[in-house]
Amino acid sequence: MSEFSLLDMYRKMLLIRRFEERCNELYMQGRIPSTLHLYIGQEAVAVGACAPLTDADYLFSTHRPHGHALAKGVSPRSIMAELFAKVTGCCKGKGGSMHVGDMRVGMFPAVAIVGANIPLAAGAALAAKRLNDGRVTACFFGDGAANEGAFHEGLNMAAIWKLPVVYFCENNLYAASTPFSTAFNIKQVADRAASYGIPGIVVDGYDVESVAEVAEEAYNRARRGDGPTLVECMTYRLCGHSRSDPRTYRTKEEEAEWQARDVIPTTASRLLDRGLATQERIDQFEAEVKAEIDDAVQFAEESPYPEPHELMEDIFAPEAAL
Amino acid sequence: MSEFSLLDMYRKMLLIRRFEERCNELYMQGRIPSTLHLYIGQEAVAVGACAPLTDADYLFSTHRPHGHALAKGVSPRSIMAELFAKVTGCCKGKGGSMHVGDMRVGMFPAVAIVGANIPLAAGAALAAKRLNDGRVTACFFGDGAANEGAFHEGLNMAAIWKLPVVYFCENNLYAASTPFSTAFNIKQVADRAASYGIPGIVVDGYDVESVAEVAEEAYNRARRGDGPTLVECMTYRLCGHSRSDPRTYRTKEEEAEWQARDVIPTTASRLLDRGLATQERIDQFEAEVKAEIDDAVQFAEESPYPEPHELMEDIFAPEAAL
Amino acid sequence: MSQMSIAQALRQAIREEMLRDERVYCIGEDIGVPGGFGGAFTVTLGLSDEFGRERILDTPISEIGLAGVAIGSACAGMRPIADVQYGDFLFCMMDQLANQAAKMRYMSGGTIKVPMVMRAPVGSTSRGAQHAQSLEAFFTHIPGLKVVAPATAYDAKGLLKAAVRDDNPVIVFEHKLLYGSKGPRSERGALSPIGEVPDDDYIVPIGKGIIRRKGKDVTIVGKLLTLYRALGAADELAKEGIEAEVIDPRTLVPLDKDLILESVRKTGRLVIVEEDNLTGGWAGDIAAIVAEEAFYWLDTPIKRLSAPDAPAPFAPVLEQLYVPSVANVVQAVKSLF
Amino acid sequence: MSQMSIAQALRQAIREEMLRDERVYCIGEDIGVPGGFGGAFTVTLGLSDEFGRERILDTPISEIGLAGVAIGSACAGMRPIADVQYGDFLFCMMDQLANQAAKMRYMSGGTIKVPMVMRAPVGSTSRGAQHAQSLEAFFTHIPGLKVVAPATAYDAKGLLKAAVRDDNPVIVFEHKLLYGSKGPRSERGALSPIGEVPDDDYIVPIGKGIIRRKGKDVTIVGKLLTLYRALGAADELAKEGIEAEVIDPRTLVPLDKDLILESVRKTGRLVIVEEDNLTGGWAGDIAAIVAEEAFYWLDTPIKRLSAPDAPAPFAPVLEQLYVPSVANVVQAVKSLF
Ligand SMILES: Cc1ncc(C[n+]2csc(CCOP(=O)(O)OP(=O)(O)O)c2C)c(N)n1
Ligand SMILES: Cc1ncc(C[n+]2csc(CCOP(=O)(O)OP(=O)(O)O)c2C)c(N)n1
Ligand SMILES: [Mg+2]
Ligand SMILES: [Mg+2]
Repeated sequence: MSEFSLLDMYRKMLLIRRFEERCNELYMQGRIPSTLHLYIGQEAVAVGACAPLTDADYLFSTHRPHGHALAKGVSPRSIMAELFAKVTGCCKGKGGSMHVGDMRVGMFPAVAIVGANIPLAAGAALAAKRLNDGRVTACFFGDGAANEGAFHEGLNMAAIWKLPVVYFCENNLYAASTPFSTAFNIKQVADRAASYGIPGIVVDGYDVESVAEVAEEAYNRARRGDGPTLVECMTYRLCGHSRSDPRTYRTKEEEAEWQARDVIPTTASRLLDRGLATQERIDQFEAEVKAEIDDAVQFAEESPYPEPHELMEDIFAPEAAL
Repeated sequence: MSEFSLLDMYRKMLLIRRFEERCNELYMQGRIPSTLHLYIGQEAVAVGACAPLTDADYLFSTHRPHGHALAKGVSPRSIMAELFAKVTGCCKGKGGSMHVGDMRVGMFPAVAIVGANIPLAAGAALAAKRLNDGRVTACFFGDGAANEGAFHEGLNMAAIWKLPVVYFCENNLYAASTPFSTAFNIKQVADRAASYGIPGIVVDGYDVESVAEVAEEAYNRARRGDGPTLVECMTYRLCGHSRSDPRTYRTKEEEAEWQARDVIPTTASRLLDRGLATQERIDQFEAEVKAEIDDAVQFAEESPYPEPHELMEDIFAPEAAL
Repeated sequence: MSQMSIAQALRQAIREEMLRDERVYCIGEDIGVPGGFGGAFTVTLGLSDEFGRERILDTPISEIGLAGVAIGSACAGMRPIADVQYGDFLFCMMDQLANQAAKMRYMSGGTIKVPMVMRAPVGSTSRGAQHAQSLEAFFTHIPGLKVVAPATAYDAKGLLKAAVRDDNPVIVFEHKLLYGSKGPRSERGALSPIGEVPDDDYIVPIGKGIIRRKGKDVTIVGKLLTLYRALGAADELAKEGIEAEVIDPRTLVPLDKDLILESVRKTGRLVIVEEDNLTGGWAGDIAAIVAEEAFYWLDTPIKRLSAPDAPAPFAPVLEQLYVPSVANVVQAVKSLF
Repeated sequence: MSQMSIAQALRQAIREEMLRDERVYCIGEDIGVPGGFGGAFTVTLGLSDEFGRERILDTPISEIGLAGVAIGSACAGMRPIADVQYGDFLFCMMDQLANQAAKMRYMSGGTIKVPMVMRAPVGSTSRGAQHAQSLEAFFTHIPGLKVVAPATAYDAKGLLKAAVRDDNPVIVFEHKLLYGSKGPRSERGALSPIGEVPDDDYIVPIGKGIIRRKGKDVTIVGKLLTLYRALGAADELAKEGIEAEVIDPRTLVPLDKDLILESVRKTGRLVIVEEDNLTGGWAGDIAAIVAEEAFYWLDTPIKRLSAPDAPAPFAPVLEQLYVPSVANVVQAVKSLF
């Protein structure tokens, strides 16, 4: 397996964490409209799963996409500008938080209909297979999405046609307020892989190296033509489901348990323990990341809103040359 | 387990077989409009699965419902009249072949959207559980239906709420022209039961006694409050998918293999072997069944068509007393 | 009489109907989890404490299943009030609603009834195109479904109660900016009308519209949020001497079309305001009915004022142009004079 | 030039586009199985022999998946022609079409394109309510989708080719009674028009309607099957001295509304005939456009002639009353004189 730089992965996770914290602040201050689904706590999944990917590879995301976007290489500026509803945003301000994406780095506009991205990802993988362009597709979704019909139909098609796609189920134990145990009569989402004759793997989603390792193996399998894998990443939101969620459907104890395993400090410790970074380097990361986010916010704030003519543009692609 | 009378079950299967053969004749003669999905060959499933049921229990069926209807006790007259599009039909001529049903014997109007009956059956079972009326629900569908999102969502809900419903997947190896192996990456549909934490059982759908036995156990489990079972009945159409299907997507050898196991002669032999019936009794059945079908056809032919006013009736139920 | 928001009025209706009839239950996503949201807009908040988790039934995220279970249970004797978090998700269960619930009675020759209610929030609230749609036109086009769209707390309670007691599938469209949901679930830019609601049992009959403001010069039809745009416009127009009659259909199927026809026969002018996209919208239907049945009374062309034929934009600056405003209504009316 | 049925014309269009562009492929249920049906109406019959099973791709019975894969592959460089066996099953994939395919481009700020075609048979053929619906109105109401409805072999080939080359999602509605499918897949009561089709490459531009018959007294708009009802009625009416102009829109989105408006400005009378249910139907939209933009040219009320607001009945005796007939059209037109 490849050596993924833990240092790089740490920096990405830190960027996501600080970016999201800033988003939350801005939202609370009323500077960002709409709602936000933050990714705080789940960073190791996006970063680990994206580590083996290139810009050519595809990514499908959800209503909770900022982390996936940053991990895939969408610029903080264009995400932040999108959240500010500015025309410089990655969707020109027309998509919003739940639809960020940037095809220049392979990220489709995120899909906010739970589970609907699963067959779409199979489709992109089918295209890659037919066009033989070597791309692999990563598709993220939550535990909740695994109960959608789209999950069933999409995974089955990916399986029967051995499509080059890897399905990452981020099992954060809740779908909005609904605990896993009330929605499933089984222990692990990965057990459902057997319904499609594909491998199902459970991985610690709070360990970025484990995620990267499992992901790479699954991508290799996919690229070899051996078909999809369902990777269930056990993880936890260290934040609410959306905007000001009081999280009263979870116990303080449960939250504390996961908080103690928070990927940011634990990965920092790992870097220090292994001598891969000094405390100074880690502090420097904080400063760099902060500067990057400050820059993104400034860019977003200074950018113009979309002009009225934008309302009726981008509905249809121009006439193709016939 | 109860003793189901093999003699009774044979008679039911024979009724279905001869009824369907007559339907086909009538269709070919142009005396029945529309299309027909015949059940020829699969009789042991409907009859075995319905043997332990009473009229109070519910049944959900598919685009191929005549066999289920006869097995559940819908009258041949009212089915035949429906096929003739007569107002005396079980749906007043408004439903047609794909929607026969009769709530007086617990059979819902059949659902012709593949898979869509699966969550509906869970709903009826939920009602039975809440109303505590002791009813159990039997839901039939094909192998093809098991790839619908509705299958996934419906089975999961039935499982998590431990609803009193038994799902019978009639795996006849084809969904229209599509062989099982091109649509599934697994060996048995029953394997998917594991995704919902419920029992999955494979049974020989060409053996009416086996089906009845497995069905009864599953109903008992359901009535005990232990939840649903997925019963996969291995079976085969000894006819086309619908109306004049040349069946060129199947091999003659395969057809011959199943033809050799045809439930009508094999069950008759079993009756003779076990001394449960004489050849005379069996011949007499033929005569009785023929008379019953002749009567149904005559009834249907002599019945009037729906009057024009019927077009705009039965769209809405009358105002409930408020 | 109590003053309350639409969310409160709906909650009260549900509570009263559940107390009245044991067969009534709620089914939906995140509607009953203790410490949870009470649905996306707090309508069922607290009800699971009173009625228990079985009667305020949380489903997995499975819209086909949710709808199928609601419908199947309705056919078998229960009276479900189903909840979808955003109207947009109705597309995920469209087969169950359009092919099953709506047609089951007809296909069975009138032997089945489907006393199911499906509640769905609609309207654009800066969440992007997948959480913004007005779905009314789709559902008025499915024979076998009744469709109501209450715009006041009084109607919300009265129509929901009527829907629960109706023996047919009823889709209840509610507007996100009219709920008046409180706390973390409140909505920026919401109108949140508070209204008087009787404490005792009453229903608003399905199929009856209402004149919200009398006038003689022009008829304006609005529903849900656009009713308030119409009323705001009527105020403005009155200052300029144009007396607009504002009609709230309240029920879309069956439509109280005589109320609209009579008004147009009096005023000779018609403007229909809705938040839905123009092409294929509900406004077209109203225009068509009037162009057929009150043609000779019309003095001017019929104006439809709708959202344009674009998906809903996220940016609030664009959304303001997307949803018809009071100023748009004023302008549309004036263009007829 | 060759004489052919619509099914043949569609097959030829698919074949030519697949030869022209490697990225074009077909996806659907039972479309390519050797010895199988070639789709529900034989359109793809034989194509898997020529192009192989990968390019005539059979799916499991999974409409969400079918649509999702088609859309996803279109976004990633392929040009799928997806097939649904009966239009009614579009409800099973409604989310993918309405929330994904239609909105993806807009939500992405114009960076994605979705060159997907979805072909869907519509119309009532005595199979009961779940295999009978006309779906056009639903899809014209979804911004971001183009919608075409060819009624002749020439248009079927030309519009399908244009749809395949269009960089946007296009829904192609085809009528079961117009296919002219042969053999075991032929349809009782079918009209099966045979038409002249050029052997060489051509397209019918999306967005252009056509006058099928010139007239000065009344405009009749019909599409798919009801175009033929309208033409039949025009023949009858001519005998009585009423010269009807018959318009076939061919494309529903974007609509060639000027063609209709110009005709109405000439004739002063409008009848719209469709097989879809009245309320919320496409006819209402046409009526609304004319009531707004050609109001002063109208001499009489606008008439919509549609199926009534009922699910489709199975019984042929009822179905005959359900779908507008030539006699109904004649009567509707005469009611305006
Ligand atoms: C089809 C659909 N149903 C419901 C919703 C509303 N909703 C948005 S996020 C969410 C919970 C998703 O849970 P999960 O898939 O576990 O992802 P998580 O939020 O935990 O990341 C729900 C119910 C939706 N967006 N789409
Ligand atoms: C949702 C939906 N998709 C497609 C069809 C068309 N169709 C009718 S029957 C059938 C095959 C069904 O196969 P299976 O479930 O195995 O049942 P069988 O016909 O073998 O009894 C298909 C594809 C349909 N009726 N509904
Ligand atoms: Mg989750
Ligand atoms: Mg089958």
